[in-house]
Amino acid sequence: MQIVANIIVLTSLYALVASGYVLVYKVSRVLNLAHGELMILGAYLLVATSAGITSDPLIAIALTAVFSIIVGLSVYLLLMREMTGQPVLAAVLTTVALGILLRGAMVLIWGPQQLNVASMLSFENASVVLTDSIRVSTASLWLVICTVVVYLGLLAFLHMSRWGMRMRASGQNPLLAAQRGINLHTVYALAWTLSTFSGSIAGVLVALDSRLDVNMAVIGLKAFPAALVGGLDSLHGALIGAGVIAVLEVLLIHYVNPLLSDVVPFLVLIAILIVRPWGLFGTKEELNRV
Amino acid sequence: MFDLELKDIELHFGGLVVLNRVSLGVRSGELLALIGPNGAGKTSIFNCISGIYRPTGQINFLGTSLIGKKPSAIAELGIGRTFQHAELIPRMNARENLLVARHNHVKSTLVEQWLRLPSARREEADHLAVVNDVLDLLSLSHLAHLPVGGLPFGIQKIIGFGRALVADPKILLMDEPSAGLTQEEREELAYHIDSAKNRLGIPMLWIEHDMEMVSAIADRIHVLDYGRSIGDGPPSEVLEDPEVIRAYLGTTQIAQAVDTAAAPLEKG
Amino acid sequence: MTDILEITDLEVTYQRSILALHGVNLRVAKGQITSLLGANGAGKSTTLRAISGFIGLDNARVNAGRVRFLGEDITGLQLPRTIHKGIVLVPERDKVFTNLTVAENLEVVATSREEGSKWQQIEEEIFVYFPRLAKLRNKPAGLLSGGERQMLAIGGALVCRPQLLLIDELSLGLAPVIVDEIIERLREVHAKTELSMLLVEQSAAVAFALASYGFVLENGKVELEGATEDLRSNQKVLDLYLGTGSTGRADYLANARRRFEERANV
Amino acid sequence: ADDEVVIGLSAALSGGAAGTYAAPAEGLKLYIDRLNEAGGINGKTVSLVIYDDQGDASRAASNGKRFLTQDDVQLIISVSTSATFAPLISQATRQGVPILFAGSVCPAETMPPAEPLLYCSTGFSSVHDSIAMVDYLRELDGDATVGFAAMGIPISRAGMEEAERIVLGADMKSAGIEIAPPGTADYTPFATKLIQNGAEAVLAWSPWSVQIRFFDALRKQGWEGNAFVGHLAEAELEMMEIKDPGLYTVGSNAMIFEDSKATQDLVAAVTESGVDLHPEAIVDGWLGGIVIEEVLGKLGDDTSAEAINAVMSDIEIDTRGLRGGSIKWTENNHFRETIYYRVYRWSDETGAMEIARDWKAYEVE
Amino acid sequence: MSNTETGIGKIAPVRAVAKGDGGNRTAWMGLIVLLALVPLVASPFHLDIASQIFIAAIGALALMVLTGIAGQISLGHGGLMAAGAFTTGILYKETGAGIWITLPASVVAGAVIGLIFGLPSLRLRGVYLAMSTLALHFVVIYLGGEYEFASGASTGIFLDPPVIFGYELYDGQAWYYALFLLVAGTYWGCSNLLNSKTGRAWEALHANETAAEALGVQVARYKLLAFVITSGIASFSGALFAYYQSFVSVEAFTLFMSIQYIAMIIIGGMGSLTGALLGAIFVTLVPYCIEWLMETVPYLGLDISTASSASHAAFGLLMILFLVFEPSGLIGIWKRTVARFSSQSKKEGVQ
Ligand SMILES: Nc1ncnc2c1ncn2[C@@H]1O[C@H](COP(=O)(O)OP(=O)(O)OP(=O)(O)O)[C@@H](O)[C@H]1O
Ligand SMILES: Nc1ncnc2c1ncn2[C@@H]1O[C@H](COP(=O)(O)OP(=O)(O)OP(=O)(O)O)[C@@H](O)[C@H]1O
Ligand SMILES: CC(C)C[C@H](N)C(=O)O
Ligand SMILES: [Mg+2]
Ligand SMILES: [Mg+2]
Repeated sequence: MQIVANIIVLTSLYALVASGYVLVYKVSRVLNLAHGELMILGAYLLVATSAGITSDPLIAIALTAVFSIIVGLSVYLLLMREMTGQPVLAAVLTTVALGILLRGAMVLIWGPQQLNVASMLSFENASVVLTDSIRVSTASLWLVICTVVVYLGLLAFLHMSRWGMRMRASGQNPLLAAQRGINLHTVYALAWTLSTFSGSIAGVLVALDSRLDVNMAVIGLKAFPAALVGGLDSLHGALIGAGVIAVLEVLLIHYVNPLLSDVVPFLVLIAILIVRPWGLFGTKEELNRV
Repeated sequence: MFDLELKDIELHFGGLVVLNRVSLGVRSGELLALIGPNGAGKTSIFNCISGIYRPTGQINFLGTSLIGKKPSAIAELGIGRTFQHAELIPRMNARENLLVARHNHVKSTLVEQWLRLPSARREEADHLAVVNDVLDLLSLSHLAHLPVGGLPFGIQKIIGFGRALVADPKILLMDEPSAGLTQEEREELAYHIDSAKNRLGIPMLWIEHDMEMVSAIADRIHVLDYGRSIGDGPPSEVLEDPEVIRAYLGTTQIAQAVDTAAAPLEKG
Repeated sequence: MTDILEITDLEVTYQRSILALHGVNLRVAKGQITSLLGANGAGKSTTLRAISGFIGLDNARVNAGRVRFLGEDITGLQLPRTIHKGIVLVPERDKVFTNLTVAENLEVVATSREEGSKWQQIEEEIFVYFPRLAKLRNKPAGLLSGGERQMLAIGGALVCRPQLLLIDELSLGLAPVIVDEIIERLREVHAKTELSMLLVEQSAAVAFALASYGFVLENGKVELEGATEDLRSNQKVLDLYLGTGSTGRADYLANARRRFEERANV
Repeated sequence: ADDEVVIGLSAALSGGAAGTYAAPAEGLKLYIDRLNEAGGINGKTVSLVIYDDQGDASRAASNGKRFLTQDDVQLIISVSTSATFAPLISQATRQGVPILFAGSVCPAETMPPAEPLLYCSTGFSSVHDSIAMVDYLRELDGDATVGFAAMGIPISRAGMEEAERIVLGADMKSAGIEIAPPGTADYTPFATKLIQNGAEAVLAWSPWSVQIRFFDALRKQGWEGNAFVGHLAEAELEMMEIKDPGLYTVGSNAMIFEDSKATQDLVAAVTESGVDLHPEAIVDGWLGGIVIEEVLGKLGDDTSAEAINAVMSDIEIDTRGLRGGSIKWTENNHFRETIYYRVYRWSDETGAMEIARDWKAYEVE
Repeated sequence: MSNTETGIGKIAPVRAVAKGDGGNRTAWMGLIVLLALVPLVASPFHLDIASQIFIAAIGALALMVLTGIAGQISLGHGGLMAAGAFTTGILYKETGAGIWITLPASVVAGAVIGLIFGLPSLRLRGVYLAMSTLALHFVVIYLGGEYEFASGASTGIFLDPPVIFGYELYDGQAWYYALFLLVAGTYWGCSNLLNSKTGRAWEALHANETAAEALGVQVARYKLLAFVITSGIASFSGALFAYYQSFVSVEAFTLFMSIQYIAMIIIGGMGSLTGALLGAIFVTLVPYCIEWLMETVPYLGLDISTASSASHAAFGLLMILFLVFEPSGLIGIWKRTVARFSSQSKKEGVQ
């Protein structure tokens, strides 16, 4: 039974991270390969706030949320905005470069050592007994709750608000969106902000649950197949994709060979994509019509 | 007998019936115009012939059935085609774009190409000569070295026409080749189409909205309306057919505008 | 009669080096339909896009000249600010959001404040102009035919409440019967709202059927202008855009052959 | 010049493994700087050329080439991941330049029968640590079923396989080896598996971050057994933060909290230098410095690589209280003849770190 | 329409505009002579950097053909190089095979892997394809790791210098010339291919698969061909890497490596073989340049590990600046410079 709990926690983690990929991809067709680093940056921001501004964990977390929004906005305004109109591949590479820059900068500021964020915040990551055979840590419980809330919020936003509709429209045809009076920069900035925000939540919770060092940015990479299996522009697809990958990973670890848990998700990803090239729920991109 | 014959072609996309039991045929040396409103399924017919769409029914070309064949295999049979949106390779120049269409005529092997052996070089020069001829013919030589991506759409369409010619096709399918051309260019295109037909004696299938051009050079017209055939015959007959007028030509306000110099709008 | 739009000596380059317009001068009178004719690559689309504003996507730039809208200098103003001023463009290609439904295509444009009933009313208005669209309301726009897309695009543009509507290639690739319908609809709209329009056309016939004044663009410059009646009788226009050359009615092959011969003789 | 010895240091100063290796590398530099300031050893000064390899093999390869072709070093020191070993070894041995692993894991090639040019002074070593861990575990609780936690890199897997072999050979039960691939997001599933397999004690030998996350994941599921991990650079600071008496480190370096003469000297040196370093983390680098000092002290006029190698292949180095006993290298053994292990843990009673078992000697065969 | 009529059969072969070898023959010859003289003056360290550039250049050329020309994005490049290195390493370790066996075997292994991992490209595009090639990386690394572990080579597999016609390829100069020849050969072969039916078919399917297919290009076959050929080359460069560095280990082939190769072709300029070379030079040199700057610029009070994280960050920053301010890549700068000069000289000619 513990396995089921493990799967749910891992699903939440991957889903929360994947939602960041989806948001940015949906509006700009850019795959943000710096998402893992931005996620970890969120956790480092928590370290900075709690060390420098306030020692109250709740206020520190709230401030971190605000900072992460500022980070997302600045990444767009200072960097990705410049890439509007460039080929998508160049934009993707820019995010790679951003990732390299952030990694270097984070080590420069916070050092290469692993940090124990929970103890810095005096957050006791107690083990919560759910049933006799199921225990999860407090932070993982929060992770699951946050993921649910973030997903409900994002889904409502995208499908029920007009800004959500604008994000979908801009993703499909940016030039026309601009010609219809939609401010692309607003839409993009919104996507980057939301994406960084949700990523930071994931980063903070992961750091609270285990430790924090820059290497943890690779979680971004592991959430990748999750975002893709579902379809890169589908939010609920990302949720299901995260589930698929998490199930695979946990079962492989438990019953087969843990070393395959790196390889198999990608192979499954290929298998699924071969059947459905745009992911389980992604929009079928327009075939070349001639 | 028909060189190319379509029988009872049906095509669906999801619930949408795009082609509904369409039958038509083209003889050698014949220019058949395919007309019909937007969305009637004209381009879809081309895509069925090219093997891009998979319809039910029969398509036979010079005795071979095209149904179930891959597009490249069909192209190899000698079916040349132009596209509604030109579909050139933007980074390449006109000459290279035309060379692409010689694809099936190139015999040199990968190794010969890789090492640029004399045999490959000689062959390349031959193909280049064919391409240069066509460029000359279409008065495109002066543009041949420019990347086509930056050329006006109209010129791209003419290059697209050249690309279809250069493949030595046994049949030519042209999808709105005149859209985007000026009157002058249209007249020249009409001339090229007509002379290619006479010179090569191959069947040609031609989608067109310019009725004047159609009546000037088409041998026969086939009319589609929302996936159905509603007329087939010589231009003089078809263009007078009341059903065709109702479904496609309309009451020709445009003709009025030209012929009777209709009064400008009241306002202003 | 006041001009809603006035362009003087407009120069536009693409990619910092390709000069697409060099010194275009044109005006659109308030409440009137004006046409802009020209061959391929003459710079018609570029002119419209320069008026409605470029975005970073296309590496285009206004180098010199002025664009004045309602007396105000809007040269180089970017999208979407031009829209807020009241200039809306229906582009040449890719004119609808294929992943949104017809209704969403109209709705996405509206400002956030226009909620509920007000929005309903706007939508109905568009469906009155284009009854065909009403039936397609919940269909993804990607499934519409060319003519339907054109109507939806015009509808979407109208929702933006333009004071000046720019339409690029109104009749490109549309069947005559559809062109007729669209002309009819635009006339209705114009009759009701006195909306000023600038139409770009290849087909002089269509342009003349709608517009009362016209400009002819050649190689990035205005070569000719005048009231529609005058243009219609202008020999050059007849030759170039109406195909009613010396033979009176288009004789495609003969005209072409004649030109080839002339060229060969030079 | 003959009065200068050029030593190349390739270290993971940045990148993923810097947490373990940057500090010892800095410590080594600090030691050498002090030596030079004091006028060098035996009239010779050391010129230390430092290149970052980020723990990455390709970078280490070009560092190696650079040391050998540009800087003409007489000795190479590695303070980096095992990924960087192969390129350094393959180049240096061909040119006859010795390599000292001082902070890097000790490669098997330094142990008997040792490769001629490879030496190791590091205080941890996957196989020997495993032996000591199992030995201590048996003292503590000989009936325990033991689980093993490794990381998916060869050196860590090799260590844990060896440990499992010893455990099985000692008639203890194994709960299996869990190997977490690099970049694992969540160690809980691995911990679940160990717990469900009935692990009562867990041995781990891998980068510190991995050992400790394994341990965290076990505790989060309410596991109450003892865990035994390698004593890496980060260990002391982290254990004082975790405060879990069930977490034991097994290694051969002394910890700073002991406040012995040796550690006091070290702390004083660091404080004096004004460099922002944790003394706890630099012990291996410091010892590397001591090794160099001793080797150069024995070096005659000939400062060539061969001469240095000759000295190194037969030397006994006093570890000055930072280790139990000395490091003795012979022709056949470039690791040490006897290795002394100490076990540390947090004590709830005293509210401080404690030595769970003092130096115990293990012969190296 | 037949060529005999017009007699224009003897026109010089077209020079590709897109791939632009950008310059005339004499310029190229001059460059080659210059490069051949380099080892006479360069230090061993500089020769080592040059050799690294050459190895990178071969890999970058392959990726440029696959991604820049045929339009198939691949993130598995590092994995392919690993495949080549491991093929060579394993063959050498297990059988002691020489370079005449290991290198061809590596090419074949790469080609086979390319074929297998090219198959998804028949269905997938863009980032989806990129991700599926990422799987290649993980699979190869997994298998390589298992081999290393199983064979007890936990520090990696060591290779002795290759022996060619009895001559041991070891010192920097010999490697320089050998790699230089191989780069030139690869460039020449690729450029021949691009100016032939095959290269045009790749460009065509890159622009529009459906249209290309209707023009008679067997899209599936040519896509796979692109994967097979470029994977063979990439694998070859991986084997060279192994020989040059005299070792093989999974840890040498990181994902970051694949990203660096993508960076090379973008920074160099998409679609241009010369761009691939420029990109390889740039990406290989940048870390050294940053390091050099940090050493020469008055000491900023950085301790060594701070300095190296700073250089890491600086690399990212530099890449960003490049992408933002010079999106057409180095080849764009090059072409602009050439254009400026030639237009200037033209103007002067008129005056
Ligand atoms: N790949 C496709 N997927 C879905 N629907 C399609 C597809 N191809 C064509 N259709 C639909 O089939 C119908 C016929 O399209 P087709 O392109 O054949 O029309 P057409 O006669 O060429 O029109 P036009 O004159 O505008 O080019 C249209 O309603 C179109 O939307
Ligand atoms: N994005 C672009 N980059 C470079 N040059 C361009 C670009 N867009 C247009 N041009 C060039 O600018 C000139 C004017 O183009 P424009 O599209 O305005 O012509 P047009 O009159 O609308 O022609 P058409 O009838 O083909 O639509 C042409 O020479 C064209 O090649
Ligand atoms: C256990 C660790 C010290 C192993 C080290 N990180 C390496 O890769 O070599
Ligand atoms: Mg069509
Ligand atoms: Mg236009």
